Amino acid sequence: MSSADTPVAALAGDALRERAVDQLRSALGDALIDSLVKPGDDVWVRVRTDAWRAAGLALRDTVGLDYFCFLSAIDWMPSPYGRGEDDPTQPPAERSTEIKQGYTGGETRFQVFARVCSTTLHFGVNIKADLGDDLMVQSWIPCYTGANWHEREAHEMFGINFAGHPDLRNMYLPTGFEGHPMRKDFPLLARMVKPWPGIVDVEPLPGEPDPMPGDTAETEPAEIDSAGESGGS
Amino acid sequence: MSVETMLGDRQKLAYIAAQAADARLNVELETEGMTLNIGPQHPATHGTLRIICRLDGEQVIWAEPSAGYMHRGYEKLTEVRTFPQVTTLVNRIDWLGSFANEVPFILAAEKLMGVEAPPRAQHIRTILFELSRIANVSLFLGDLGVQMGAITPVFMAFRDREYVLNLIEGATGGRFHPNFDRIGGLFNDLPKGWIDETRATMKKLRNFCDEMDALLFGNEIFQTRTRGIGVIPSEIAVQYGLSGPNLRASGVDYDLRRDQRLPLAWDKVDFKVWTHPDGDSFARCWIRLQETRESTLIVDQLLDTIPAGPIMAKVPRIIKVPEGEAWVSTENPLGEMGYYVISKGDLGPFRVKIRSASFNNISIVPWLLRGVYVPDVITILASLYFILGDIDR
Amino acid sequence: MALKPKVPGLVKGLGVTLNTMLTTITKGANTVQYPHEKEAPPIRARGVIALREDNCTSCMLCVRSCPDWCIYIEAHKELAPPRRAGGAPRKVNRLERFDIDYALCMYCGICVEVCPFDALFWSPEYEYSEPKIADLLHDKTKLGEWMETVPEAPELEAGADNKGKK
Amino acid sequence: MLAITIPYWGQSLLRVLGGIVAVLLPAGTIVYLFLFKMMSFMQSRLGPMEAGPYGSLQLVAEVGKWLQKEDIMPERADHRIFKMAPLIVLTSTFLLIAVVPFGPDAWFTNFDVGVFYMLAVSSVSVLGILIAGWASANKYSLLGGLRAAGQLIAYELPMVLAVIGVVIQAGTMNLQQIVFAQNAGEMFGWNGLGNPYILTQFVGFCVFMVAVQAELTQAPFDMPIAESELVSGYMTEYSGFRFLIFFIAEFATAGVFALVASVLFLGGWGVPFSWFGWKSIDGVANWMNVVGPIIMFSKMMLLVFLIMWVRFTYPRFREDQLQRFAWKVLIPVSLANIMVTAILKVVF
Repeated sequence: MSSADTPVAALAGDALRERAVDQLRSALGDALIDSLVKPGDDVWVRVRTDAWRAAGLALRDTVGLDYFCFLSAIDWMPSPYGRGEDDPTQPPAERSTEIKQGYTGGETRFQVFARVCSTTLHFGVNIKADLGDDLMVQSWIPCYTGANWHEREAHEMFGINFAGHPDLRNMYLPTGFEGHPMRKDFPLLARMVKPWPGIVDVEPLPGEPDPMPGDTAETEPAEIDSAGESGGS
Repeated sequence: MSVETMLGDRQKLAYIAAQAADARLNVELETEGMTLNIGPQHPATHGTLRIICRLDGEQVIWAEPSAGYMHRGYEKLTEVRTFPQVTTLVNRIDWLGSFANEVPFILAAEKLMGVEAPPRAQHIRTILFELSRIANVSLFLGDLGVQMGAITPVFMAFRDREYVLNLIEGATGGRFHPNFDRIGGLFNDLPKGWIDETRATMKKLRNFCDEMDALLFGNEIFQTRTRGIGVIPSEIAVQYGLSGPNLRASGVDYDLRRDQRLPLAWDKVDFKVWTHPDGDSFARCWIRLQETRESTLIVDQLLDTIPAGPIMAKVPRIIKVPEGEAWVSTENPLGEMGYYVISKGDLGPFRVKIRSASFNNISIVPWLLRGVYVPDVITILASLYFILGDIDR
Repeated sequence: MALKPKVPGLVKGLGVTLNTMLTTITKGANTVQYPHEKEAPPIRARGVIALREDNCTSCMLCVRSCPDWCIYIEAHKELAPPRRAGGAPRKVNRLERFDIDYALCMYCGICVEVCPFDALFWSPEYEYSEPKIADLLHDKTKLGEWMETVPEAPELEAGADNKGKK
Repeated sequence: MLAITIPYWGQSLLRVLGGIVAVLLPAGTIVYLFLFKMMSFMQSRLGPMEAGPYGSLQLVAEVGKWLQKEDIMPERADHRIFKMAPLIVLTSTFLLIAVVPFGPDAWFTNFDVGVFYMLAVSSVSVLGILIAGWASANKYSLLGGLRAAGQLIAYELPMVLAVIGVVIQAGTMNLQQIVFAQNAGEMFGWNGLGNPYILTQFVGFCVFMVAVQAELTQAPFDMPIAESELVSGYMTEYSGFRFLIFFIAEFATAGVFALVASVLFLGGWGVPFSWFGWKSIDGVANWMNVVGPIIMFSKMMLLVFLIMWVRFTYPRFREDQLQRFAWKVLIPVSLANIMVTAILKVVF
């Protein structure tokens, strides 16, 4: 009841990906801000916020990417808490909060991104859009019905509003939960309630000054096996 | 085969019937309904999923799943972990096929780093991947019986799944959570005698599939319970992003094992991607049965051709993944499981979007459950086959 | 669909259960009567972590790579007698506390893997459940006792490149 | 006939005791042999092994456990009815045993319309189940109770119709007479097996057993309790002692129905008379009163084995499919069976 040997898609993948970008460009015009095709890998496009739904429709109808994979958001601000390994007795560490976007760039802290694929052509497109201060973007439900739950998730986790979504209720969190957990400035309490056991260091000999990092040659991990050593041994 | 054309018609009919039921419910005189909470603690939800149903008699007028009783915030947790630490987390997303969860993440990290695991590691990865599929789906087959009221299949499933878990434990050390994948390869090589043991177990598993075929799938009661129930037409399935057996049961011939090129060994074996034109509960269950059998054959083929060599590529001991973004998805037991990894050149990932199969698979439930009867709610949920960890992550 | 004469599925199903019953009666069950007989876990099974205290240099590597923060080490520096006669006394780290909280442990094995001095090992032992959750914190004496149960690493399958590790 | 004369109150007391033994002994055996052991073997495990040799005292342990448990009652339940429901279900079982003959003289009542009575009291349990479902103040229980009511009523009819064939063939509604008719009878002039109605009324037997399966709410007709849908249906809110009564009633009723079926179709307590050349039962009545119950018990076990075998193998129907099966398949089949039986009765 099926076929076993459809040709592996990646053979024609790059041509398809270039074509998809071209098709999208002709459909959206200058609403397509940037695109990136990594040969043999994947394709990224960024569209203007107001063209988000138009891009979805174009992807579905013009490019022929019928399969909805996922939709989510990115908070590009680095976390002010790091990995939660700070010493609570010390003053909080200074961390850069410089926002630097990934592939296809961007101007805002939040970006909404999604991926759609084709079940027949076997390639997918990652699509991103910037979000303004109102964090508002059109809902994708008219293009891909499956976006419903993904938009609800993005709404509660990042606080992004989807215009035209019928039912932006919380999905995971209790109703009335304050804050948006997946934002980088939302503290992860599991890493705050107790100090990192790795902060403690070996107590020095009485009368000896505290060892500087890299001082205790025999035991410092980074020195033993950082650079270039094979992990296979 | 004449069956196929007939099934196609039946699929259309069932689709029309579902819409008709929908219309009728809207026009018919409103009787006082009842709201039934299926879950969060309910034997049919294997986990803590809650489904709120409005009932008219035993017919469901409206149903809405309510997830989140088990949300563990893995996407947030990955941001405070280093790359090697993440694999222990993602093991626990779909806890029945845990090894399969590691693979796409590791592949994404490897893609960003530009390393590729040696052929032997790729091979063993694929074998373990298929074993975890068998472990996962064999439990599904047993669980299916329980949901339908047959108590024996589940014990048989546990019996034979045990052999597979023993194999996974024998090779990786972890029964449920192997954490065996490393960036650049595998933690260790296979222990001696493992290959022969695996071959014997695959025979047992094929026998188990035959038993299930006789006990459940050939059973007329089972067929009346599942055929024509919960029909998902292919367009709808694709729109909702259903994946895995649920998608293939709707007649969409889409299998990431075959349809994309990954540094894994699937392109070295010959296997059949099963599809079914019906899109009903029976089709979904039947596809899984066939895939279990197919997986045992894949494992057999792979065992014959394990290349010799190292299992670890050259990677630094302290792993820093270069800046970039990568998406890798694989055909997991439950469907397409993918990780969108964004790295900023740090020890840990900047953001990981986990695309889990069950989340999409279950999002179709409100659409699918309208107009069905309460017992069918259970069969449809069972046939969609979700793992709560995979929905809630 | 043309109806072929065949055994009805209902009867086949009855056959499967009857067959299993007879197999169980004649050949015995697949289960093990647990407290009386036990199945040996595989050699690599990750049951409990054993500590060889002499090898530990309290380098904190395991503590820092534990995803769950469930290992606690406290140590201090001491002067030990020199290796060669006439040499200067060496500074060594003396382990005071090495705790693993098994209530938190996820059994990932990263600590065993990263240990550069072979001080941590996996043992397949699994019977250490406790009525009180606090008792799951194993201190270095208890972790040392597990050393007796650590098996030899198994031989590797044909075609393997490197020697087996723990 | 026994030589001793026992006063009426003494007879009543003995009958009550006998009834309790006749209900509880098979129930206990069924639970141990089939629920604990046979089911386990079918699932390649051993079942309970710790209490007593091979777990034979497991049931005692379980009863002890249930008796200790707290008697929980939902706050909004209708307390009086809630307490009554298990008793009603169990009563139906005891009423049913009253007409089953165990030997030439070993019976509780020798009732001329025994078949009629048996069919009537067997549906009393529906009442218990229905009120248990209603009184629990639980949606799942209510659904279960309603399903049980619908199902049991639907299956009463095929059961009655299946028995009518037997009644026509035996020409009596007295269960004792039906046993005699089977063991003393002959099939087409050959009396090597007597005339057990399972052979001549095979269709009736099948319909009867299906109906029994449905009456007992065993898989594939266990929608009223359906663990995976309704979380045990009408029994959801019952705990401890009250659940125990439901539990006993379930298996005791299985035993009693198997007894009834063996009387109707397998020749009851007797063996074919031709085996030992008996002309009538009078000469051997005294020791047949002792051997009869044992024969009866083994036949019952055989039938319970069938019931349980099906139960442990099949998935369950959906409620509407079950009704359709009852009305569209079983009832027409049993009606046709009656017609054929009647015609053959007239012809031969």
